[in-house]
Amino acid sequence: MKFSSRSWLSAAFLAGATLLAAVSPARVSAAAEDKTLIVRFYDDPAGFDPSNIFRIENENIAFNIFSGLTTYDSKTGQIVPDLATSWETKDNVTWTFHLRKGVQWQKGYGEFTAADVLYSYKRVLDPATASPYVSELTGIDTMEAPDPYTVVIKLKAANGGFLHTVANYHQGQIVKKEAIEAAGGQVRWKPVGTGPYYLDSIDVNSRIVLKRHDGYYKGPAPIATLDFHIIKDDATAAIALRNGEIDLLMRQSKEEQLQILKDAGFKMNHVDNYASSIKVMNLSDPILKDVRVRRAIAYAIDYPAITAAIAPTLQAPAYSMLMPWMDVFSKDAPEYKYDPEKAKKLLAEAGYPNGFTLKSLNTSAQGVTEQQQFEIDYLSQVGIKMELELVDTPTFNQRRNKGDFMTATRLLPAVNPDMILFSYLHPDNIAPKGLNGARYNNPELTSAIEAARAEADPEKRMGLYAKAQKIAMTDLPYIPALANNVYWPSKPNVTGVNINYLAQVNFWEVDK
Amino acid sequence: MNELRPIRSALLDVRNLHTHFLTDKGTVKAVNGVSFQINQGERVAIVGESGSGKSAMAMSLLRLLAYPGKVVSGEINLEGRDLNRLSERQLNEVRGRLVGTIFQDPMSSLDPVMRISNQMIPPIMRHLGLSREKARAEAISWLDRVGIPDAARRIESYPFEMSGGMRQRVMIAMALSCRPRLVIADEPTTALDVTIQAQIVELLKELTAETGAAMIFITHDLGLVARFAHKVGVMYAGKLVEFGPVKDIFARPRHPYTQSLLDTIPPVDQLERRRLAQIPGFPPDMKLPVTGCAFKDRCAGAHRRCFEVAPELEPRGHGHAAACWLPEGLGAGRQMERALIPPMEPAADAGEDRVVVEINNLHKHFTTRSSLPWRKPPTVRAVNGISLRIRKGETLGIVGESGCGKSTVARLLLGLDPATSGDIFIDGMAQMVFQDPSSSFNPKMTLFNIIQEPLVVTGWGTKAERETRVRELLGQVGLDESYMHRYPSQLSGGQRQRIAIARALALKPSVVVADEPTSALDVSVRAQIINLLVDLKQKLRVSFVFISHDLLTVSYISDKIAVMYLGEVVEYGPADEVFNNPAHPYTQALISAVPIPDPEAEEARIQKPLSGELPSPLNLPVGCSFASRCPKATDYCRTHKMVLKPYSKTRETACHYAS
Amino acid sequence: MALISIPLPAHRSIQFNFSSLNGTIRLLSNRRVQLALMILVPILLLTVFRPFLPIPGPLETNLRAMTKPPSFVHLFGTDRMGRDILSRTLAGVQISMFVGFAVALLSLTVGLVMGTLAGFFGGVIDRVMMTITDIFLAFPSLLLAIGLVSVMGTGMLPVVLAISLSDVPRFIRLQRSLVLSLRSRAYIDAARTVKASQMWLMTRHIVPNTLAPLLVAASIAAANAILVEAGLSFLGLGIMPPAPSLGNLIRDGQTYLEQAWWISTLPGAVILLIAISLHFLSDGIRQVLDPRSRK
Amino acid sequence: MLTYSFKRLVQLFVTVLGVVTLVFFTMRLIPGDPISAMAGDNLSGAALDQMRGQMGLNDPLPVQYLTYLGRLAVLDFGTTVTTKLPIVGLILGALPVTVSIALGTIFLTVLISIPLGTLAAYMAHKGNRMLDNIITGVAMVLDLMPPFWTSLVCLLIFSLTLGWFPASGTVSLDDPAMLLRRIALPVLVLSMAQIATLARITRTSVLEVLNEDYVRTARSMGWSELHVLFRHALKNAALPIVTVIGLSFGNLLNGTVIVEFIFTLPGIGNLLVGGMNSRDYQMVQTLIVFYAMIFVAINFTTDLIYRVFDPRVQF
Repeated sequence: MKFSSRSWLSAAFLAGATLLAAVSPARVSAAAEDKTLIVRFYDDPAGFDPSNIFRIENENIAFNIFSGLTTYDSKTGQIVPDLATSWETKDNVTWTFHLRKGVQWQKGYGEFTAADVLYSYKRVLDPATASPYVSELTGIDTMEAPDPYTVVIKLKAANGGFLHTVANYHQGQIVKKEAIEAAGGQVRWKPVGTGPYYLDSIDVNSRIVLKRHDGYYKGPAPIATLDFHIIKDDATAAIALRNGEIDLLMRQSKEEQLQILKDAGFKMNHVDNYASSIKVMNLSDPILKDVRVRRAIAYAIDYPAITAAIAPTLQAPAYSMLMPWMDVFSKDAPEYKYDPEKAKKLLAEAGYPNGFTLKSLNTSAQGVTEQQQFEIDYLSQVGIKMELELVDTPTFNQRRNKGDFMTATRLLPAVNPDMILFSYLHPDNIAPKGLNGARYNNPELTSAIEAARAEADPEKRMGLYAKAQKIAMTDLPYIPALANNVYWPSKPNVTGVNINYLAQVNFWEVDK
Repeated sequence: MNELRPIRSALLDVRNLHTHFLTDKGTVKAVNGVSFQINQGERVAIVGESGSGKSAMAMSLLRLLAYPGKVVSGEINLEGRDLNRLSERQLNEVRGRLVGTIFQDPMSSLDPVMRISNQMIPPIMRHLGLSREKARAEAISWLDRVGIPDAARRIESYPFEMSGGMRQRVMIAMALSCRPRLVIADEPTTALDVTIQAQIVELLKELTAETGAAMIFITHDLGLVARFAHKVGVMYAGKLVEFGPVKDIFARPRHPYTQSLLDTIPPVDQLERRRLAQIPGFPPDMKLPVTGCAFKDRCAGAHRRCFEVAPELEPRGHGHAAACWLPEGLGAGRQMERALIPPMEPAADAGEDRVVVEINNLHKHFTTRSSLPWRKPPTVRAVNGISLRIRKGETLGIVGESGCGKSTVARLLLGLDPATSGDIFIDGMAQMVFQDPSSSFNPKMTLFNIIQEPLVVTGWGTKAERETRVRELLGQVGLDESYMHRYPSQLSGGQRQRIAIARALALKPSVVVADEPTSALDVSVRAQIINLLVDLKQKLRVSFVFISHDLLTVSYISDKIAVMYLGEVVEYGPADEVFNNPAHPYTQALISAVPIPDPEAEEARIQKPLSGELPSPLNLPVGCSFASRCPKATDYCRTHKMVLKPYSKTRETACHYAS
Repeated sequence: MALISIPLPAHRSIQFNFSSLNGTIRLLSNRRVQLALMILVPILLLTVFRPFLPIPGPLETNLRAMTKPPSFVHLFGTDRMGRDILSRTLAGVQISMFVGFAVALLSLTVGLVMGTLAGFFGGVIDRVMMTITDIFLAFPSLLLAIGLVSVMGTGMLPVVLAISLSDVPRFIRLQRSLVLSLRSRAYIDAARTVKASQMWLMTRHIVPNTLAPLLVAASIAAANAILVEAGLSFLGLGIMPPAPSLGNLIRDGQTYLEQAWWISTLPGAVILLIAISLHFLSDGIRQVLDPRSRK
Repeated sequence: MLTYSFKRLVQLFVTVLGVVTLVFFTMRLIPGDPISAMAGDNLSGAALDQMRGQMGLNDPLPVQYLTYLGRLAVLDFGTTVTTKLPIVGLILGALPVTVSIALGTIFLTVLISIPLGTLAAYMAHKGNRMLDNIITGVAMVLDLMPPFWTSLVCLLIFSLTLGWFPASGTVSLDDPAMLLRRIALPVLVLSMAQIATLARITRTSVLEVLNEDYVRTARSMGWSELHVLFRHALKNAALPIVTVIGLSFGNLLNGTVIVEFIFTLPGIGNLLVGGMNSRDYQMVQTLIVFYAMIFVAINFTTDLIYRVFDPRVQF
């Protein structure tokens, strides 16, 4: 009796919504106004199926449609409960999650239960889904739901970072079986989640409209409609904001436009140090395999000066692969401050007193950036001739994934420090299979991170991570260059734009 | 008679007209003080060579000059109004209404993208104040009068749907449609075939007589003048040098230039061939100031006074005036220069008399490619069964209207196109001289390279030998060796044609094919080239195939003539006989259409221009191809094809009724 | 490029002797040519002698003089990295002019050879060649550019190739139509009556007479190439900085338009001057070549 | 006419086949494929390979080619690689934007440059080169400004300072007023680049016609210069003008990448760059087929228009 149960469910949903609305009078008045927030969206949307979503702007939409068992606090970046109200583990192997009750699916798909969690994870694991995030979940040994509000997951090996895996991000986002099946081949365009907003309509060329999910478990969001307008050019987007055509500018990445907007009195919502940008050193290269050469490069470039010169707002110097706000960040790792004399000395020791040619693989999407021009300039002062190989983005990605380069750049966008260390430093992930493009393999470090992952004691774990960071920064397979800041300028009346460390905004918090 | 006193009834009185072209390189004084009068209904011909300013003068009358031309001074009194003082708007009331104009090239003088009706009717409505319907009826009646068949329907045609002759008729209808008092015709028949030319001239004559319009007729063809004009003005270097009644001018020319011009024309009577008169030198550069008589450098009778003071147009009696210090011009002296051409010496031995070119049953069909595989492509039979023989040293003239296939024969003879069927035997090699001297040379080559090209290509001699040969050839065509390193653009038309001949002779060909070699040249230069060809023929015993529509020239230079019509030879025989006693009705019509530069003779001739035009070669008639235009044609002609048959001992003709 | 497309000029039969001194003098006495040279020659001289001018090198950064407006020290001002715009502009002229001329030369050469063959031999060769040009004309040039950059990386060569490839079909067509109009000229017939070889006809009679209009087209193509390179730079497909092509300079500067107008405007003005003078040059050549437009 | 249509059909077929083959193999020759295009900074090689196998990109090339041709023959253009949307739908969605811009640009260009060019020609014919030079010069300066630069300047002036036109907003045929306001600036920028070309061509061909004999004939019948200019000269000068208009219309329909990018217009050029950047083979190939058809269609239309202007043109 599917029909009747469905109508019953929607009746309950309506009742729940009315109840919630009654509880919070402020929200009622907000709802009555039916506010619309117009947000700049900076590229063509590519779909919102969690199993194969990619690119931050799409992920940000999905972040507001779906929920995970856990999520990230917008301000601190710490893991906080979402669909799971609490969890426990003793050994980082068996994890028990207690689910929130009464959570309603969007579009009348009923109440959220443990079965949805199991379905979602299995879907990612199913080879037919061909999810690129499958490796995130392959560590799961068994999953079961002893009751509709409990999920027990047993891992093959201890993983202290598992809460990141089940967060509201990629594979961690929970989907509804019925909705997936109803969408058929168009899952990416028909997302149904439990988040604060649902997808109302989409025109892939020009706009995405999200509407408030009135049955959201935390209560309806203040803004009724999120209208994302696609504006690709940063300068045009700034003009649109100054013209008052949009309320919120998702990501302004031109320093000079930020200056203009700041001077014009717009609100500069931002998150600092969201991710670090690193130079990947290919250790199979005959020159770069010498650690002295890598250190010389690190000493030769004055990144603080570069950031101060070209993008004091958008960039900051970075001294580690991990960001200072991460819980496992260690201050104990070596730092490489600008010292051209030391660089020259190291080069001479390594047998390159007259320098060498450093080929740097880069994407041509931005042309040659000012940063790269500065790098060339600095390196030339110690005798290193940096040559840029500029290729278009798909080619760049392909070559970078194959490890076909001498040096290349990468952004490390992840809130899970464990993930960063494993992906980039563990020998199992050496390119082309994984992200370890440096082909770095130091057993000492490998054992440190493996042990850290299994370690349940936070203090000991921290020690192991500190050790790993120290080794990594000593061996220097990746030279940290810059930390990136993300800016979402808005009109002054827009409040609650808290950009998390995944560069996403939880629109439930936003009002105007 | 007081000839030069303005007659009160003069329709047009032009006084001291000056027209300049202000170019970057200096002011060209194209018209340099011209005065004349035209009476009602009078036909005045203005003759002169290219550059004499005759067209600029005519265009100045209505201020139709294009930039940078400008009427600088003078009076143009039309019925008492000075056109030169009218504003552009006032002049627009005169243009078309009081003065109609007929231009030279009918192919380009009508708007190609506009129907005839749209070009003809609005001016009639405007100038005569008629309603559209009445104007239309008027236009149709004019088209009818100029001989456009089915005028009511044809008025909706586009110009490209008509032949050149038809377009010129339309032009005439347009010019006359608002009943102008004066018609200016600027070389109205130059671009047309001789038969059509005759028709048009007759038409103009009739219509102006009918409407009482006066006419200014610009031409370089003295024959036409004789046939057509009441009065003649001869222009040289921007001035009228002689003006007077046509008979008087032809009978007793007073100016040395007029006299020389008349002598350059091949004589009609072929009893004895004399060399043509030549006018040495070139006309003066109109940008430079001229002191004295402009003709002095080319005049055999020039004396000191001619170099100091320019003679003005002075009356010579009987309404005749000339601008020369000598009362009789060259006078009796002019006849003395012309030498008799000795008849060709008989061949020294039998071999010298052999046939060098033999053409047997030659066919050339052009098939337009159709891209629809299932559709049969149409075929044009450009040459349709021709047989000819040319002996060594003999000159064969081929005449016929454009489209008769004479140029195709030339190309086949030269091996430029393959024949569809039939044979061509050439003993030795054929070379060619082209029509248009301005486009027949590679502009990037020096004359030396142009002349030696055949030698280089065939690997003839060493470099030094080739140079010697080029010098020799230049000598043969009467050009200085210093020309060797110039470019074609630096030569005059006549000089270029000499180069073309030198080049053609380089490999000592047995036959030289000359396709209209003189038609682009001025009268005086034409005479030089004809004389040169005659000399070469005598000296080198080269055979020539001389292709032209100019019957006078052809009959003058040729030993034998072949008359072509629609790809066939209709008459073939010795030049004198064919010209003086044509057997085929087509030949007869052609010859009667040729204007003779003798007003007395012209008056005596009975004009019966050939009617109609050349039928399309796409669908040839079954019988005699000329039957559609032949005055003698019978039903038998229309159904039975006639082939070339002996007519007399020396001649062949293709007419059922020739004998 | 779809970005900027300047069709090649309609041509007429043009006769002109470049070989003769007379022709050169006529060309030099043309007012448009004079104007073009008055702009081009000083720019080129400055470019050539830039290393000897008392200005910083094009790549020299100066963090003490960032984003300075034009002044006596920096005539064109400085950019975000404190580099002297004048110096960069002059270096950019060098690169851009090279691109322009390389494109013109390449398109001209290929167009000349292919167009001559197609026009002269006609028949199957012609039809195949025309089909190929059709295909290339229907092929968006941007795609070509992206493809080439993907294969070869950014740099001078792919840029020149990408722009040339989209120009070549036009040149082939122009040359073909020129050859067709010459093929039936009397002097070709004259050479054929002495059985001159096809090679002789093409090299002696046809090609020399098509050079002039092709040169006109080439000078326009050169101007166009400089602009297209600028467009490609905008899309990240052009010459790579810090080597400053004029396109790069404009692109880099255009985002600072509100704060520092000089960064993009002044190099832009130089591009304009060069492109205009190239157009004047082509106009001048055309006027000298074509007596009809000389009135 | 039948012959002509047959020819054009053959041309269409050959061009499309050639272009499709060319683009098919070019796309696969250049490095990078849809999967690597999707990879950002956090997808590993193994994850990508799994997706690649799923999409059948590991089949031998000839097999892929024949499969593609087979689907093309039944007009199955497929879906995009990354977003799985029907490609025909995307193109049809982008087409109204592009067509509006192209039509607007052509309209504005014709409106400005034909009178301008005619005036310049008339002046030149009268020997007044001053005005001619000024007109030609100004048009040339407009023409030679890089569109990405003029676009931004236009935005700053007309959108930001004057507030006449919005810099963003949905473009749709359902809201014509908005559509007009949104395409106004792009049309202006694009027209700038076209005006000079068209004005020059107009000038040249009108000047040529003014020297023709039939213009003199018309004047000899008492028509004023203005009448001659518009009744005779323009119509006769139309052929080269129509050719240039046809060409630029074709180019505009092919999308104007930079302008679309800066003004955020979801047009055809946007699709091409997007398709290329995501190595969306199917999308790029389909667009190419579309381009080839536009190319042939424009040729065809130009010829038809020739016929209207010049009755001498026969098929």
